[in-house]
Amino acid sequence: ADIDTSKRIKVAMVPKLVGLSVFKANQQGAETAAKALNIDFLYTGPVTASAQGQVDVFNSLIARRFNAITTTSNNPTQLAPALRRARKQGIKVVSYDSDVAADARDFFIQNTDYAAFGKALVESVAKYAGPTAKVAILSSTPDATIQNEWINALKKYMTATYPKMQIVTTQYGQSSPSQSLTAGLNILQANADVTGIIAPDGAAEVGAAAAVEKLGRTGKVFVTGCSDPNAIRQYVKSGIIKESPLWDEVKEGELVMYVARLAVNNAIQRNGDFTAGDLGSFTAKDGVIVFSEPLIFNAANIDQYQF
Amino acid sequence: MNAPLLSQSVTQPGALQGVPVVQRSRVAASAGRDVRSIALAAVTIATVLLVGAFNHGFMSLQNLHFMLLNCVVLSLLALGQTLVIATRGIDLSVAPVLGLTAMVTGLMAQGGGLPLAGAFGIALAIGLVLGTINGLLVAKLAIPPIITTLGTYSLYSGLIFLYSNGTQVDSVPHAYATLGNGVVSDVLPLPIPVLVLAVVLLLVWFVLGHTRFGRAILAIGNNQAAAYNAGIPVTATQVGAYTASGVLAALAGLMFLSYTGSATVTTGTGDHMELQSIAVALIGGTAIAGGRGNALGAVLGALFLSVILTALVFVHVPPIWYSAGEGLMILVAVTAGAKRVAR
Amino acid sequence: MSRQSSERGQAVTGHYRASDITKSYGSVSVLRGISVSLEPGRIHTMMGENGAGKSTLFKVMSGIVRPNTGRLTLDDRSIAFASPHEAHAHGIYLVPQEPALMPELSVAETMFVGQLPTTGKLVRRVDWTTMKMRARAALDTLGLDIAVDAPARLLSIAQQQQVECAKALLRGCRVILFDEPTSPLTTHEVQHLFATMRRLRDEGYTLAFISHRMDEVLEISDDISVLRDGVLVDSVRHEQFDRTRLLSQMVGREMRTIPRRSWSCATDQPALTVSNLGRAGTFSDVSFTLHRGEILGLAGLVGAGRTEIAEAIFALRPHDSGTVTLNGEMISDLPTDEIIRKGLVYAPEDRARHGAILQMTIAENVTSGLIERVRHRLGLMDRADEDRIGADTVQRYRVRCAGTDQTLRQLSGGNQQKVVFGKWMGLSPTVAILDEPTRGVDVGAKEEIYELIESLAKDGIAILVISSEMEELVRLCDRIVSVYEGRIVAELSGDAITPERVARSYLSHAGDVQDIAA
Amino acid sequence: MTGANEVTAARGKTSRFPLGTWERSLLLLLLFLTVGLIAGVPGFYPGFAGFLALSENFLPFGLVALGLTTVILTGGIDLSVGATAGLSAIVMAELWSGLHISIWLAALVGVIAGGLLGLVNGLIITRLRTEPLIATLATSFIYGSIATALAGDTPPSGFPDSFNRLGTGAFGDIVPFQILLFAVAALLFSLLISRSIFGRKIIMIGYNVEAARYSGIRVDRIVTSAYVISGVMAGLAGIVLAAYYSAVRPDMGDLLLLSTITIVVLGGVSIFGGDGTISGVVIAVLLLGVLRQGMLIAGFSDMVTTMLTGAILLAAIAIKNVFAGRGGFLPMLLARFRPGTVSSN
Ligand SMILES: Nc1ncnc2c1ncn2[C@@H]1O[C@H](COP(=O)(O)OP(=O)(O)OP(=O)(O)O)[C@@H](O)[C@H]1O
Ligand SMILES: Nc1ncnc2c1ncn2[C@@H]1O[C@H](COP(=O)(O)OP(=O)(O)OP(=O)(O)O)[C@@H](O)[C@H]1O
Ligand SMILES: [Mg+2]
Ligand SMILES: [Mg+2]
Repeated sequence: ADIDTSKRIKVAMVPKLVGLSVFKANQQGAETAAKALNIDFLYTGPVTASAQGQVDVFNSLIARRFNAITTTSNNPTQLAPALRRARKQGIKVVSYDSDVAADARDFFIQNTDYAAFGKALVESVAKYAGPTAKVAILSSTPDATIQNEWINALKKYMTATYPKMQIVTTQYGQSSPSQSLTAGLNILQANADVTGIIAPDGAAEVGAAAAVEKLGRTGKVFVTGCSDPNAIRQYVKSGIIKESPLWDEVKEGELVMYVARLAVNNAIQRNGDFTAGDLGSFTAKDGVIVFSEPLIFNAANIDQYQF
Repeated sequence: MNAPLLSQSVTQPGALQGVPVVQRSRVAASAGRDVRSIALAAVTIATVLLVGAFNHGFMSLQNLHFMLLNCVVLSLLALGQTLVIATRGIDLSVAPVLGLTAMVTGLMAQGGGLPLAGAFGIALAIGLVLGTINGLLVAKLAIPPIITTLGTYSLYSGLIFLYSNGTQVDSVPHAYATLGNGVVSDVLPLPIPVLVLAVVLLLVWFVLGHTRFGRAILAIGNNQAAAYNAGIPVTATQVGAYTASGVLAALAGLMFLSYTGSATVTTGTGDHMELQSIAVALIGGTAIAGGRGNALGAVLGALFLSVILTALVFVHVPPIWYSAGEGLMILVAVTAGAKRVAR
Repeated sequence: MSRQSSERGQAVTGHYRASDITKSYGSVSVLRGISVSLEPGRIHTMMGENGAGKSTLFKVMSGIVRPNTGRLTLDDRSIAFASPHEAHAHGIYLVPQEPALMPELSVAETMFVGQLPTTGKLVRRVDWTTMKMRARAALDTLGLDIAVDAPARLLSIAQQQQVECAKALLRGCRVILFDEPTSPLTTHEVQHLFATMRRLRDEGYTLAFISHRMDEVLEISDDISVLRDGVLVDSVRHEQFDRTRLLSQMVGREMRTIPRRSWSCATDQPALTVSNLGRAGTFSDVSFTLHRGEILGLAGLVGAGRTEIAEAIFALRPHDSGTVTLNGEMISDLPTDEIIRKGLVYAPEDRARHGAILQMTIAENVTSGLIERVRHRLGLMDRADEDRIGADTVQRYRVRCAGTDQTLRQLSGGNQQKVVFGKWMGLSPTVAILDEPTRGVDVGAKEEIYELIESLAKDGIAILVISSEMEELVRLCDRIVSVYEGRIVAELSGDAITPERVARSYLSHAGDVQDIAA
Repeated sequence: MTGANEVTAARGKTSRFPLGTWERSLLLLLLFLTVGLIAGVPGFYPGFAGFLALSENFLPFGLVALGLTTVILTGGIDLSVGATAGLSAIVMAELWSGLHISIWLAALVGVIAGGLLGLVNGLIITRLRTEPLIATLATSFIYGSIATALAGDTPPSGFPDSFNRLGTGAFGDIVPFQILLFAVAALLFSLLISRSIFGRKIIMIGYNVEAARYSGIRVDRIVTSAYVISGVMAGLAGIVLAAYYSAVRPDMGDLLLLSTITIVVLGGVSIFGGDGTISGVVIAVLLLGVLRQGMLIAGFSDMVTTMLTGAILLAAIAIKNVFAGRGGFLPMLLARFRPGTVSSN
């Protein structure tokens, strides 16, 4: 690769909160890439999923003169002022996974295209529960940005492609394993006719799958959603989750570092193509870089992914 | 203790006429049965019947089963909380103790195949140590309980991070899953967690109601100075109460892990289980000012909340209002009781 | 009198001695080399002014407070203890003035707290049956008809003290110290307590006692010691009792005892009129009129409802029926602060709980009756004014203190009472209700308070005195109204006011007049 | 019993004199900490204005702490401050975005809403005789629900810059508006608690409710007002946070609760009521704020910082107990006894 790595730079990765596997997978990839790219890498974040915590971390990074901050946001708008301040001081801001306000970052690495992901979710239910399935949605919180994007996308796709499919209820698990499990149980008990659960959140998908297992509805209710393979492996194997779309989070983490490096080098345009080492080439459009097509986990391929 | 009483010859019964006294006949009226538990049970059953009448799924054996299962973890916490509150204390650190136990045992089970017995041992150790630290801070350094456990809340939460380094537990070995989800036997389809809870409840009920330790807890909650003057080992008893709370929280952590098969850094704290457990203990009839504790009430309180929260789903209340419903029920339950206790 | 008692097979006699006890708090010397000797089969009374150190001495002797120097010996064996419980183990028990029971526990359990009997081999569980039986037996022994199953919070103060006595017996204590047990009790209850004490004395127990009531002391004591400023000034045996001498020793100057006064400033202008005041289950149909310059007494047994009537007048408790008029104005629907502004004040009987804020300073307590009077502007206070008011009060009522910024906790009970009194009188009320105004106040200060009450009456202030001290009522009142079970049952005035007739006026309803004969 | 009676009106240092021992120790600690951080942590002092701007990150906690102090002084507690802050901010934002009313007017309504929520707390506590802990716990759930419902799936954001300056702007580009606001609030509270008649009543109630009632204080009214004040301050903090983020979220106040209780207690306010000063709380706000910002800039993680805060809280109160010469069992008796139960004789 022709990336200039002569000058050592400091790049921080700030997840929504430290301690969730999803973000650890990003970290794993980022660390690998950082080594190759001569980056002083720091993984740090708040203890709870709060914007205040993230802002505190950003402020400290600004004070410590980091060259680039990469982050997935708890809230697109709340983080903006702090990140704008960072940009004003010449710090490059790269968001990934969950975006911040467009003018508060230089680049956004979108996991997958929202429409494509919505489609993947609906298809993984339709294939097993049929085109007339009664579907429940189990999301994280009512105002979770990315979940809402996906839910909107899947609804649009559902109406267009499977008009007979029906969403009977939408519940929230607050990203908490226990609340998600309880919500999953309640969904199934209160709506006996549900045959598919779409749970586009890590804790929610696991909770929904566990609920199906506990109620002995394996084979009758199909769960899909969005979770890292480690968390859902057992349910994929037991057939509760037939397909679950995601993307390669490790590789995504690598890309984040590439973009950060290129941004600091001023070697990347807000519109245009660029190459990120082995990852191949990507296209930035108004600063948005779509990382990949959805990667569908199923019983056959899931063991290839360990994160 | 074998005090010689005055010789009976000087007895002059009935010398106190004219002075208002607590007559012996008042006993029946004042020796209050456990009104709170009866009321809670009644309201819970009424809710089940009412919602069940419109939605048969609600009264299905399976749903009842899960409403019961759902309250096991909270019940365990509330039982510990009951002991502490009865001393006129409070334990906010139950949530991180739960989380830490779930995390430590979960990671060890996941990685090294820690046998279940080992997990129990580790949980016990964590609960003992962390609970005792709370107790010592309260009893020896005289830091008010709410401040002590607020401080250790931060510290113990930090330990979860230090230990896990941010990873999470996604699955547990079969033995754990059985502990969390199995039934005692096919003949007796009693869920194992419910059995565990029943045993713990019986134990706490017995300790609080019928042992010197339990009575010492109540005596301290009633009047600490008088308890000290009467020779009750105040420090040891207080430490004991916090230790018990720690151990029960750790057990709750293990049950949580077994039931959900998962543990994250925010397990316990993320759901504000400390506040929930306090609410449940108070709903159960334990006095926040200490001196009165009700073990059965605590469990019934947790069951009541579990039933109410499930009922909200069945009657199609929008999810946004669940926590409002919970708040309202806490308010109603506690206030209804306060009225009864008030003079 | 069986002085020796060896029921435990030992030569326990219970001769309890304290020698050269000193105790100081910081620079304040409270006890300065006190030696007393308590003998078995005798009741030894400590007298002395407020703050003389009586309670502190008892606390030292019962393990609550550690002395700086000094020695305690029981039957010539040196003993020491670090806690009341260890004192109990040595057979020494202090019945505190305000007994510390466990409100939520049963009477029986509160008696056995710290030493519940247990049963069972494998698991030791509390033996409720034995506990109740023995509690019952102990209460029966003292002739107390108290339900052992009832929650302790239902007990009256008198009952609580008696339960404390029973606790001492249960713990096998031979030395029982009573710190001012009689001040919250009525004459009748005092007699009952004394009966218990005499009974214990005759059994050979060693008893010590504190009281400010001279008549009581002369009646019950076998020995009297007088403390002044932390020094034991005299110790006399029964044969040598001399009222005047005791008084002057206590006060350190000549004391005159004033008999019932002959004058009266009572007018016929009504100041406070209570008509048909009632509250279901507490009191009913209470009517009386209090005139300017009059001192009216409310007599009755504990629980008669006098305090409740007063609290209802002061809007601290609700009432169902009736009216209260203050200087021609209806006040029965006004809140307490309005009533205070209209010129009625109420000094409650329970000083520590209702009368004073122990953590606040003297000055702050004095102004707390109507903080608005130190308003400066914009709702802010004038602290200088507050200090001045505080200092005035300290001076006028001779509060023994180091400064107006001392917290009330640091004052002795009697001095606290003076502050509370000053708090209310500083508002220049037209009507004052004084509930047990001299409870826990020493003889010297008591006389001062009596004189003060009289001077208030001379100024035309109407005063309602609720008191359980017969002497006090007789000494002070122009007129006395007796209350029995929430109803007014008799009224006495002028020369008809004698202790016997006052007692008879309410006890005739209770049906045991003979008890008061002593 | 004479002799000591010649008392002058001059009083020594009273318990609520502006800076007691505890406050002075905290202040000293704050000074050392600040100097140490400036000297030892690069980036902590990026110039005077930048240094002052650090306070924007924690002063909203200070606003809440002032209100919470009032409640804790009465012997109560308000667990709903976080939810109240969130709901007030949402109310403001929804009025602004939904009804298009001026942001400042909306902010005013938001603060008033905070006061109303406090009023609800106060009424529940005084009328229903519910324990403050449980009452405000319950209302925090309820307020949280309402905030979530009002906010919908995309809470409003992007407030006018003039408004955002309340959170991030600075007077003369040097002194942040937040500092000015906090200073004014602190001064007012200081007067309120230590100099005003209302404050005196609060303290009387905190020490001994019964004695306060017997002194003619309308306890329920004063207690309710304390919760209203707490609600107003929480509401104000919510508005400032909204300006700071230029966005709102129903759960944006969640972090406030535990931190502010820590601040208030570290500031020397007794959790049992009565005891405490505003100056102590103000110093504690700065101390914990500076500590947190300093540690983060020094490269410690959020988690370590949080742990350290907990440890400092415990150590401080333990030291306080020991220094008060009341270590061991006695202090507990003193501290835990509500006034009436201490035998004074
Ligand atoms: N803990 C304390 N700290 C400081 N001074 C104290 C303390 N306890 C008692 N004192 C002081 O010691 C003196 C003696 O108090 P004590 O209670 O023994 O008096 P007393 O004789 O019982 O008076 P009273 O008749 O009013 O009850 C008083 O001046 C009191 O202020
Ligand atoms: N039947 C009863 N049994 C037990 N306690 C009672 C009973 N009646 C009243 N008491 C208690 O006795 C105490 C004194 O009652 P109250 O204040 O009505 O009487 P009082 O005439 O003012 O007595 P005091 O002489 O103490 O002023 C109160 O604490 C009350 O709760
Ligand atoms: Mg009375
Ligand atoms: Mg005394």
